[in-house]
Amino acid sequence: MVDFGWSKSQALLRKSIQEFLKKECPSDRVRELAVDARGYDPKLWDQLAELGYLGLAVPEAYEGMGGEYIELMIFMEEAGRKLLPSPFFATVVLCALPIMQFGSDEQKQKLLPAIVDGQIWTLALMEAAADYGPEHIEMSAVKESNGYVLSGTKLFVPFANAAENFLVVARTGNGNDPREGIGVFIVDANAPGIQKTMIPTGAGNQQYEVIFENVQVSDTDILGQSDTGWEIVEYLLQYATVLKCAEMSGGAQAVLDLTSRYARERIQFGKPIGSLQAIQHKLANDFIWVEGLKNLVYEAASLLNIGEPCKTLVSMAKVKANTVYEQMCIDGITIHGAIGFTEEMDVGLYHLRTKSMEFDLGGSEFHRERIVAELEDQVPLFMSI
Amino acid sequence: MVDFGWSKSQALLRKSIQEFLKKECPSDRVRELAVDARGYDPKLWDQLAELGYLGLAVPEAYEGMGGEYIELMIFMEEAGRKLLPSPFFATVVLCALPIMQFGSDEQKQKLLPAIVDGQIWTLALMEAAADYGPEHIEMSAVKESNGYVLSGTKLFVPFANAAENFLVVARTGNGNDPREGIGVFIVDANAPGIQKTMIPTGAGNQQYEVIFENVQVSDTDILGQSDTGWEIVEYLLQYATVLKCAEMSGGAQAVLDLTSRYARERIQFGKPIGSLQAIQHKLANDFIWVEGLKNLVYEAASLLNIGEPCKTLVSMAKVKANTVYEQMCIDGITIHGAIGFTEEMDVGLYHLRTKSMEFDLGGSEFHRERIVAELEDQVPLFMSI
Amino acid sequence: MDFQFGEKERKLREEIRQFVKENLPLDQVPYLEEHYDEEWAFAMSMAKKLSEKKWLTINWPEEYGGMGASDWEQAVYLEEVGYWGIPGYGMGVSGIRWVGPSIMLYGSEELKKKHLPLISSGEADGVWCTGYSEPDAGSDFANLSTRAEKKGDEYIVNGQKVWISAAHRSRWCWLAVRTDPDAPRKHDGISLLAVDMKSEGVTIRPIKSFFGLHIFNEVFFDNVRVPETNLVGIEDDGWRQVMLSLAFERGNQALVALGESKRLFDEMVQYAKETGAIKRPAIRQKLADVAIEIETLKVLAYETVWKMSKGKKVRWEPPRDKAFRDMINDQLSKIGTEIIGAYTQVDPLLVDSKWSKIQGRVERLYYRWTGYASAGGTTDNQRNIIGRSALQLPKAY
Amino acid sequence: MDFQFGEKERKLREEIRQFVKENLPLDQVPYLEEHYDEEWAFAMSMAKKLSEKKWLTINWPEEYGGMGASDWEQAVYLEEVGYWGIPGYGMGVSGIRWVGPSIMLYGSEELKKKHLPLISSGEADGVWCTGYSEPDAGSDFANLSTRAEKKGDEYIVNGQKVWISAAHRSRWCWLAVRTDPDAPRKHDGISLLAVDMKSEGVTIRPIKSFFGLHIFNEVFFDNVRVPETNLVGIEDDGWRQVMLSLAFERGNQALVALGESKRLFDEMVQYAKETGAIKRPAIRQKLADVAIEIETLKVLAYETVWKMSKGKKVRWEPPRDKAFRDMINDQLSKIGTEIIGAYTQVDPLLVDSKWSKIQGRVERLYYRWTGYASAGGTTDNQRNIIGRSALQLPKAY
Repeated sequence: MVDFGWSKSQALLRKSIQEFLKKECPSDRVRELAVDARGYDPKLWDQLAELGYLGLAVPEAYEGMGGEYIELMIFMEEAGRKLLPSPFFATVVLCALPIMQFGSDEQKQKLLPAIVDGQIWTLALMEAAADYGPEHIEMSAVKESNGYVLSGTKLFVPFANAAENFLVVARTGNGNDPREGIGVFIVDANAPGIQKTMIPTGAGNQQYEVIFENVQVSDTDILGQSDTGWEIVEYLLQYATVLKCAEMSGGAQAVLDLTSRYARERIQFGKPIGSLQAIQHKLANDFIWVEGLKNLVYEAASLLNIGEPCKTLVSMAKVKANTVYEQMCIDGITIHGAIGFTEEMDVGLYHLRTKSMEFDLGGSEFHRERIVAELEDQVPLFMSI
Repeated sequence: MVDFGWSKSQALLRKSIQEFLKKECPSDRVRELAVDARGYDPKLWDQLAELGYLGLAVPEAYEGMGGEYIELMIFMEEAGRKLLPSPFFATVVLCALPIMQFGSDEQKQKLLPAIVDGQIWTLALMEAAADYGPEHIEMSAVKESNGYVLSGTKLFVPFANAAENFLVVARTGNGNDPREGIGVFIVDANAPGIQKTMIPTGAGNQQYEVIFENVQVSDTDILGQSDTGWEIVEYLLQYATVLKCAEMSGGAQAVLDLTSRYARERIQFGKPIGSLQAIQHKLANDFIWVEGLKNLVYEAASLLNIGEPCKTLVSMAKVKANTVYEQMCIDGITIHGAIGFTEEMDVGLYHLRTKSMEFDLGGSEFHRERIVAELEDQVPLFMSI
Repeated sequence: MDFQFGEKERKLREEIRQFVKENLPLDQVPYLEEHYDEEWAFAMSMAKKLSEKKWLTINWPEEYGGMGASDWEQAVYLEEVGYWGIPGYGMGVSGIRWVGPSIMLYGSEELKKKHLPLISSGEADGVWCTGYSEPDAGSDFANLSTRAEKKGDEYIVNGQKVWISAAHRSRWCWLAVRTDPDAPRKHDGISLLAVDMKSEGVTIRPIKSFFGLHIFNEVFFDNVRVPETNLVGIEDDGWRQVMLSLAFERGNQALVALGESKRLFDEMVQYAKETGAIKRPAIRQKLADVAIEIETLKVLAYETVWKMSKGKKVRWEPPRDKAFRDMINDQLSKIGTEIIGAYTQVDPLLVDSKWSKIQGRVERLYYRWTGYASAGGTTDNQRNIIGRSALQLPKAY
Repeated sequence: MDFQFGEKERKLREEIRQFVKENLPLDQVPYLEEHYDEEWAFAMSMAKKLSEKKWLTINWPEEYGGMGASDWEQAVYLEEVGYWGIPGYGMGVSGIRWVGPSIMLYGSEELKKKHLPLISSGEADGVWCTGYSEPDAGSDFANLSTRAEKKGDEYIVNGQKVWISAAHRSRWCWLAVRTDPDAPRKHDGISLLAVDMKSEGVTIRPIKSFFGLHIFNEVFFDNVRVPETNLVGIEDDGWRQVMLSLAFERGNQALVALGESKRLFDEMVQYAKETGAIKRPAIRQKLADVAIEIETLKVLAYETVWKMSKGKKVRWEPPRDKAFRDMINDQLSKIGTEIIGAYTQVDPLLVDSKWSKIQGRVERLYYRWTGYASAGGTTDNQRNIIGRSALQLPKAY
């Protein structure tokens, strides 16, 4: 039955995460870590491992907590609310999830416990086109006797410097369909031929260019089949995307909260600025949009959680997240007035981070196109009964 | 030198038109004519002829006033303000202007004085696709010994029932370029084989379907060349479009005026509703947009007036007119509240007429495409000095 | 968190679709505005059929002719009603939605016995309209001045009401009157009467919309005699009673709109596919945006239903859903006009003109939504409520 | 009605373009924010060159180092400045735009002789900042409390100013102070001082933007001694004088923005052509919309210039143009981020990173415009002014 409520254990989990982040990740910590060379706090990372959050959705067989996907969503929503700077998404979402889904039993045995224990991973997917269509995977993986040789350049690889291992998406062959002939490789981040350069970003969120020059990978370090790797990317474009949406939804909620608070407290000409209709109605619209986003993400996460296919819904959630989070931040800054422009207010911290998330796992145009393609394929309900 | 002012004679002309329409075309007259079988007032039409408005821009050699194009714009702006229901646009803009531009001296001698005198004309251009690309002209004009035989169906032909003559755009041949092989024919509205059916519209603004079945036209009744008629359409897509924009701009100004007045006068909870920021700011935005539209139309009209090419600017003005007039009406209705929904208020009269004008001479999508096509062709200024 | 319907609701949905298949022309969207007399007649014939299924008053207790449906069953029913455009489901709206429930709550036994069966069985005599608004009492409802004077065992009613939808279709009027003009506060001294619209002295004047649609009316009461037994609830306690009745109006109204939006969207997409418009750059991405907004309306409306089903108090949720619907209507109708282009100008009241695309539904929504938006409390009012109750902002002016 | 420039203006435009070709790298958009010291140094070197052309203070009378240009010549100059991004044209903005003209209007001969040449010749000592805002005196400027006490032939200044742009680049501050704290109305008792920023007791604290940009500053005055000869105009008459000075700020400011918007738009289109993005459905039609808005800004800004050139009073025109610019900046920067996509996240303060597209201009505008919008009076304030002066609506809250 449709149910917007949380189970007791889910509510408890959310509360623990909130309390942990409130203590360990105040906004000044976010500011510090944005200019930190590592970009995350190893102590906090260790705590995340100790508290079991890194293994939240990893089966107990691999030393995880055996939780559900939706619990990861709760974590990401709270992480987004506090802008947690950490390789959590790169490691747990972009790498552990696909390993759980597509890895051989051997791979899972070997890799997952290390992740649960705190090993950092990341995904090298995007290339110069900075887009998510399979036609943009140009990095080559050439078959040799004992494995593959990878060559090419990946962009916007998060936390590449901290990662011990990469998942690398590369082209093993050219079919008629660009989705064919793609493999996902497990690569030691310190293998010879790998060169990492930090891309300086506004958010200071550890994005890298990673150049692969004849990097050797053994046959056993392929996730899934050497030519069906696109299904792993497609899996990420749904399961990871919704978690990114949760992160964005949490952020949007936080900006709405802090801006509403400011509108209640800031007095101008003798009364709170929130009593001005221009401001109150802007916030009311923001509220409607944020509520919509939040519930859309819950719907998508809840369906993915039970393995119900919902590709279109995921794309809807991402477009919504992209649009709402951005507008919420712009309205937030505007409502704060001049002070909102300064580094002293938290609203700018969020504003500076939306764009990275917007284009991560597909911008609005990309996802709208997926939605319309689906509409084109469907017979409408009124013609089908 | 750039000058936003009007000459004395222009200002006088505007004043005369305003006074005439204020007296002869109050909003109740507009309501009556919307359900009138003819859709216009023959007496008022005669007055327009007598006062010389029909020949405003027709050279004196053809019994016109010898005025400039920009004076026609002033007329259309005022007509739009009062929603003047009449075949003025169909006759003077869609037919007389191209006859003046492309007609042979003989044709001009024969046709223009009649128009100045009150003969009604209209243009049969659009077909089932209801779009303005040359590829949508499918009506055939087959060459025979003494002339052409026209067959096909035209849609949304304004005042077809009242018109004594049509300009008909038809295909005389098929080239590689759809703009080739198009002719514009002068056709007696009562010629055998012509069948007119009124398309009932919300605005009651006399739109017709006109079916041509083997209609004979003589060789002398071609405007311009038999295969270069598209240049006449292209001429209309600029010169007629800007006059349509002026009509829309006048309408938008009128709705802004009457809505602002309502917001000043309507008291709720003890004060004028215009003191609510939600309403005042909506009106302020509308004001900005209407001011922008107005001046954009002036710019385009002023350049066309001196024969300066400005295709892109014309398209800009039309998109702006489409967008602003619609939004102004929707905001106008919303600000009026429930009463704005009724037939008693004038705002609905305007709202009901925007859509016809929006798609007349090209919708926003069509004109945006023309703008971008131009951008694609241009070398940007910063690369060209 | 669960977004799957239960077995019961799924079965009900199937049943309704079966009913639609058997009773409605599938190739045509019935015209829910009921502007023409034939449409009203057809709607009333459908109301009878819905009544036979116990769906007409689906959430009423069985003893009053309902099926005692849960909030979720009612939600499913209303969503399907909107999607398939089942005429007659509303029967003038007032009777089913708040008059019946209000009479159950505070009406006399006599009123219950008389009116509830008339409504739930889809009778013409069960059609009600509601007389709240007056020329000087719009948003400021307590300002009403229509007077009811007690004379013997009757009330003598004099005054004028406005914006009354379906008055010309109704047998009864749910009328707010001033019974005590000397009450110290204007919220006091108001009462509710059930007024027979066939009474002498009742005059109805249609208020036509700017595109000719007849929904609203003015109603004049000139010495109309109303038996005292037609007083609903307690004399002079009308303000509180009306507030209670308004609560019945709130929760589920987004569901019909959701169904309607979905249907129109589906029709638009189908039309765009058939005409190739779906490939047009200006159309394509905007269609995706509307699809997203409709899905968003769904989760918002469902959340509201869920809260009500759990007995939670809803305050800003219905205004939120209402404001969002207004925004969707704006967006949906605008993109619709872009898709059908010049055909938008065809008379929006025509259903079967050969030039009407998608049965004229796009134009109708386009011209209609602003008026409907105002009628249900302006979008700005919704934002004021949200600002105050959801965001704890001070009252805004 | 005429939209063609005269010969004089056309020639000036050509001359400026020639100047640009000779003095600026054409393949790079100079960085007008002057965040880095080298940028400031380059800007000051350009200011010298502009001064040689008499363009720096183009509208000043020739006796004060200007060329006595007409409103239209100035408009052409500023539009070109914006398009080509000519650094140094502003020299901290205050001096050229209102300090100089204000000193001409009500400054002493001594002040005129000393300061006007410094400004018009592009000297480092001609760089000014303006101290109006205080923590409790933002929109409500008359609330200011920075105190200047007359002691002998000096004023002793104590207090704090905020949102002072270019304070860290300026030799002089155009400072509004309270000279009479006992004045009955808070608008009275305000004066204007020219304060040497090198004075003892002046402390500057940068206010960094959330993305690290340093434009604004707080400035603290701790017993700063200012010679009485540095009083500008009449003591206690500062409110009226400031209002007069603000008028200098109003008219032409849209022109630079117009040029900047055009340039960024041209760059975006060129990038979209080179990358093929211009063929993308989501981009294509939106680019047309921005082109339209920029053309609209042009006609609005020109209309304002025309009115000023005719000596007409402008009231709602500058707020109209300002509000419209804010809307364009929103739209232009958003479509820009869609075009450059994931590259938007590159540090907006970088100009020559290999990952910065269009020299980072899109990101910079995207993050910058909201702050700039607030600094010049919020967009909402502009709407209030328009509502009252153009639409005669009552004061809104």
